[in-house]
Amino acid sequence: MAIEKEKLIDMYRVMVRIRVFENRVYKEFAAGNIPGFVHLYAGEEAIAAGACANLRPDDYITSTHRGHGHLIAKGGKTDRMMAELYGKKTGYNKGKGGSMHIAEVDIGILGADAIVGAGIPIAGGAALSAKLRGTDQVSVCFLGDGACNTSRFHEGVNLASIWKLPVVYIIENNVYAETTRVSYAMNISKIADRAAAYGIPGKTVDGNDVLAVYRVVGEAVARARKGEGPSLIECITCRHYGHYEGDTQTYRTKQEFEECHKRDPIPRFRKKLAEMGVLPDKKADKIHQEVEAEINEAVKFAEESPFPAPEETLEDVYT
Amino acid sequence: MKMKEITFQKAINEAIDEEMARDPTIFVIGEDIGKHWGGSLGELAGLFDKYGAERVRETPISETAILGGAIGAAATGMRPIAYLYFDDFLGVCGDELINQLQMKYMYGGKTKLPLTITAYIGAGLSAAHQHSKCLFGWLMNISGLKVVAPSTPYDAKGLLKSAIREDNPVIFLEHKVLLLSRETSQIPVEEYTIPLGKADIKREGKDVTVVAIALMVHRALAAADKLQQKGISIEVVDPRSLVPLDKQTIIDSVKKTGRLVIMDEEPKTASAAAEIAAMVAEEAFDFLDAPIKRVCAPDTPIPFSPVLEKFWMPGEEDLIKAVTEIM
Amino acid sequence: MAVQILMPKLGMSTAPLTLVEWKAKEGAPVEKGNVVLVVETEKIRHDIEAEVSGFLHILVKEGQEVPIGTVVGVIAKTKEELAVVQKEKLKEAVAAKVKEAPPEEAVPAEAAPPAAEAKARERILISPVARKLAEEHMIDITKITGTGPGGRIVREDIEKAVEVKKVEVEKKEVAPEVYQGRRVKSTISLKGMRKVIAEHMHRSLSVSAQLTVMGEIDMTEMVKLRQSLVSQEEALGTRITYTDLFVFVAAKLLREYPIVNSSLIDNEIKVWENINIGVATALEEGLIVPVVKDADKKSLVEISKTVRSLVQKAREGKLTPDEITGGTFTITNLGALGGGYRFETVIINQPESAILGTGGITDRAVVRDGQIVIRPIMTYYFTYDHRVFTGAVAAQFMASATQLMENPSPLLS
Amino acid sequence: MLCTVYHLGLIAYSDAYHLQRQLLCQRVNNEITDTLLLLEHPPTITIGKSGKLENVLASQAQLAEAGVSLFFVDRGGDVTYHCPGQLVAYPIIDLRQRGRDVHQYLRELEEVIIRTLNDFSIDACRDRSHAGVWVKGREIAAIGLRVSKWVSMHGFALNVNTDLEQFSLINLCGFSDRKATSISALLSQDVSMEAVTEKLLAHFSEVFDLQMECGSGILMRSWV
Repeated sequence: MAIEKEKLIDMYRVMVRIRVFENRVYKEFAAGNIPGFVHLYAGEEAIAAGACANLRPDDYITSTHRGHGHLIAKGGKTDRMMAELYGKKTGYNKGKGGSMHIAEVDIGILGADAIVGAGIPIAGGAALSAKLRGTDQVSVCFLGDGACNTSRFHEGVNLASIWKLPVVYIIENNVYAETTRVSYAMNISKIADRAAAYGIPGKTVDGNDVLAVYRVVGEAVARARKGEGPSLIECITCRHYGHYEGDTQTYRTKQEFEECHKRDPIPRFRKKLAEMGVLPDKKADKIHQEVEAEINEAVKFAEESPFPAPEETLEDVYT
Repeated sequence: MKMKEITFQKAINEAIDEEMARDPTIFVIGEDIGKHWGGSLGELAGLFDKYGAERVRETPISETAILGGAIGAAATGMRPIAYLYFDDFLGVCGDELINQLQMKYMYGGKTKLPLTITAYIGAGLSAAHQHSKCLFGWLMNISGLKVVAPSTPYDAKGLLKSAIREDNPVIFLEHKVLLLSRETSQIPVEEYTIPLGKADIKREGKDVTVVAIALMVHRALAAADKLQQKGISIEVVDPRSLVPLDKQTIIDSVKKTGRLVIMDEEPKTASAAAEIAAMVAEEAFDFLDAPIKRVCAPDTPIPFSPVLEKFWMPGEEDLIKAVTEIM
Repeated sequence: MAVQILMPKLGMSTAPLTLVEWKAKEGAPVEKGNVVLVVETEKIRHDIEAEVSGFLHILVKEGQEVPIGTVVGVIAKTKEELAVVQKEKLKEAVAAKVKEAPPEEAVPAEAAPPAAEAKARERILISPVARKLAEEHMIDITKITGTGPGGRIVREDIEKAVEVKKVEVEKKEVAPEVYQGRRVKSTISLKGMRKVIAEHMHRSLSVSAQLTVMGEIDMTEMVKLRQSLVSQEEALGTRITYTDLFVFVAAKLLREYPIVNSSLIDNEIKVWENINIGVATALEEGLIVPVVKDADKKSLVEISKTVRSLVQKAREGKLTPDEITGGTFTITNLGALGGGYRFETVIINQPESAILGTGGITDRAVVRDGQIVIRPIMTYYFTYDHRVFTGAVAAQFMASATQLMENPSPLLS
Repeated sequence: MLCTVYHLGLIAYSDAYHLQRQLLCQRVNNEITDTLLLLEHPPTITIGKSGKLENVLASQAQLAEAGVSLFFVDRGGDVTYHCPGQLVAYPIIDLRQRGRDVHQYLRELEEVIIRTLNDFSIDACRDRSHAGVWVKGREIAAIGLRVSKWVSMHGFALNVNTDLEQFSLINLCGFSDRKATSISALLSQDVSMEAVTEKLLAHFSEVFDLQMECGSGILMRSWV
């Protein structure tokens, strides 16, 4: 089936926004303007963009410590995200959460999470809630290959499958859990094979091919909306940066980096769109300029926003 | 005695290295402890190359399996060091912590459990709520678990060696700020250990006893200098291990000063500070010359923004204020 | 074997007691007979002493209410034993049986009159350690301004007050220039031996019913006797003094009058088997009474030698406690101090029941067989405790003494 | 058996206390007979070991102003108020002679007071829950004792013609609802200390089976 033009361009724009945002965060963090630590999504944009293109604003996602991409794709505003990274009052979490905890429940973002795998049961819970409330909302759980080895994975996926909860598990397999290669951490070549153990569909796709992701996730989402239960989708990808900023990445070879960059989803998609005649270079460049401007604004907003007042530490503990 | 300079990070490294060389039943199990990082703050650097993958066992992200596995191995003749990363992650293996570690007691003393858990603690890096907690009070309340929280490289090495040799479960807490600090202390070149349950008087004084834990020891010492100028003499007691707690040293100090302030980097309610205050009120009431004060964090999760985090963490000024209130 | 410390039954009542205070810390050494524990019931505080010496192991904490008969602690004979008892799980077992002492028994606040409440708010602030000190030193805290936060009375305040008190006490001892209208030459503060004597004498008067019999003894024969004894000084190896002779005589008489050689203790008269005669000896700073033990079993010469060495030691201040205690009768020869013909009273050396004072020997005109003759006369004053024996006994005792000294020949037989 | 009585008149609490300590030691060593100190205290509040400062209702300033002393003491009981017009008795009694029964001793002291009051046709009684002597729910005599090596010190304070106003300074024995009374108040006429003392000595002698003998209070005072 054909995807309408606007959708394709939107997906492209989202990918670019993520990329520019992350590259900028990289700079600002290095410059010491962003405290704490950050985990960058650059290189994996196709997954967030492709997946979220299937979602409605009222659908849910749970994200990870590497969550900026998911948030932008689900509709997060880059200025308020950047402000949160800066620890400012205007940030999504009023400066209380930072990079690893950004959330905006109104647009279905149940939050990034710094505890690996924590989102698995939470996404299940959101799906259960939708089921109980009789809506057709879907809950998408982004998780990394590392999370697949935590105890929560088994408990969460199994429960969702026996209750046919409307969840889509999207495994972003970027080959490394921090420094640990997936090949060391598990004994199978395809994580999607684990779906069989729970009696749910499992597919492995090229996570750097946004259209492939869009299609596969689309099927899974449709299945979920129909009340046929969860699906497990493994997206093979790679990160341009280290586990977190400051990671020396001694565990990755130069060659790996080159291959990773060869598979960069953005130039790939741009080329494809040009071929399809959907997005001529001029238009594409314009998108890039617009996004650069947006992110500049976001940084400006973050820089100019005030820090929270110290006493605000005591607020929001209980409602 | 021949001495040498050493950082906190190196102290941890040397302690584990020396013990592993001494006792072949010791092995480390945890995430990212392999050759690349050697622990995410590098404190295990070189051990993988020296002892190999068999004894420095990298795991997937599986806290439950790490702690559970360590318990199984400890109960059956090995002496594992479970590298839990951030103590915030203890929640993931909460059952192992509160229900399984107590094996020795539950089995009527039939097993011993020579197991050391190491974990990072503490705020100060804007790591936000899921990577900044100390959990002292929470851990002290877990029966059957000894809790150690050193403040200097010297203490860290001596205590970690004792913890590893201990036949009971010990959790050894390393404050991130101290682990990343370049500050060094003098330690003997020869091997040494420090027994668990022995407090250390980091500074002698006569007016007020300040019991401070881990990073707070350094803030207390800094505050003590300032107070000295005001003519107030502070005695800084570092318990070093919270379980077992060296009550006598604390009580003796209170008998001398008549005043007690406890500085503890965690929410005040049911904290280590609360326990120490209660203990002194119970056992040395007649020697108190002023109410006991607790300088702790507010009862909130830990915020990310540096501004908020600074407000949340107990600081020199908070201590100085508390002390002057009771003088 | 370790000895248990039980919560005592303080008489008939079986009400539980409150364990108020351990006088020794866990593991500390305790002395037999010293107070180790203070308990309270109703409004009575009661001290419990250690039955044996050893090391204390505490089983029940202070402030708890404990049923009678509960083992609250253990005294281990040795450190090793201590280590053992400390290990014993006994602790928990007992602790479990003990319920926390009930909190405040006072009626709920709302029942209190509002006026009282209003006042109560300005309650006096004093720190625990300060309160303890104030009690130990009997400090009136209304006279103290608290220097702690919020005017709390703190340790330092009490310590200051204690200092002040000390000074005042010393001031009291050093009398002012003019004391109640009389000018003071010098003041001898009642310390050391003087204080002891003063208290001793005064106590003696206040606790016993003392009467004094006085009279004269014709010393003609005694003087002869002594002269002959002195002439034999070489042979005897000692110069016999009158004091020696009086001790010798008294020893003989006391065997005939056991009641005079007794003490009244706890409404019992203890009649002593030993006859230990104290010899009052004047010293620079006062008076001391070394004792000639078992004088009745000693020869005159032995007595003489003993007395001499005791007096010598007394002057050099070398008397051992043993040499000045255990007396059953006392002789004070004031004649030796140059006392002439005079009568005075002497005070019983407690807890004895009689003392014999002798004056100087002076030539006096006396009547013998209707003739006025000159004889060496000695006065005596015999003070006795009327609670122990009557004047009749006293009179008889002195009559015998007089008879024996007026013809002492049997003395030497 | 003999008991020496000393009439010390008005004497500061701390002086009387030190005197008791000395006498107690001497009694323990059998250097003296049983002893009874009869005296009055200047306005003084005493708080026993278990006593709570909350039961003193006046501020420190108010007390100082009123010239009331406040001592913490090593006897049982909570808070007690002393002042002239109150007959205070401190028996230094050797309980080794009396079956080592401190409860019995306490009851006998109460008996002495009750009989004394009866002589003034006042019907007084004990309170099971609370040592002391009571008349119609009001406390007329407070008791607080300490026993060391089986010899007693401290004792009781009987309100003869006490200024009862002053009792508002404290929660009597720690009770905010208990009131104090005195012989004079009950008979609504002044009764002299001497009269009460005389009766009291008689009953003391009778209840404890002691032959009372008068010692020199003056000399005794000179000790402190």
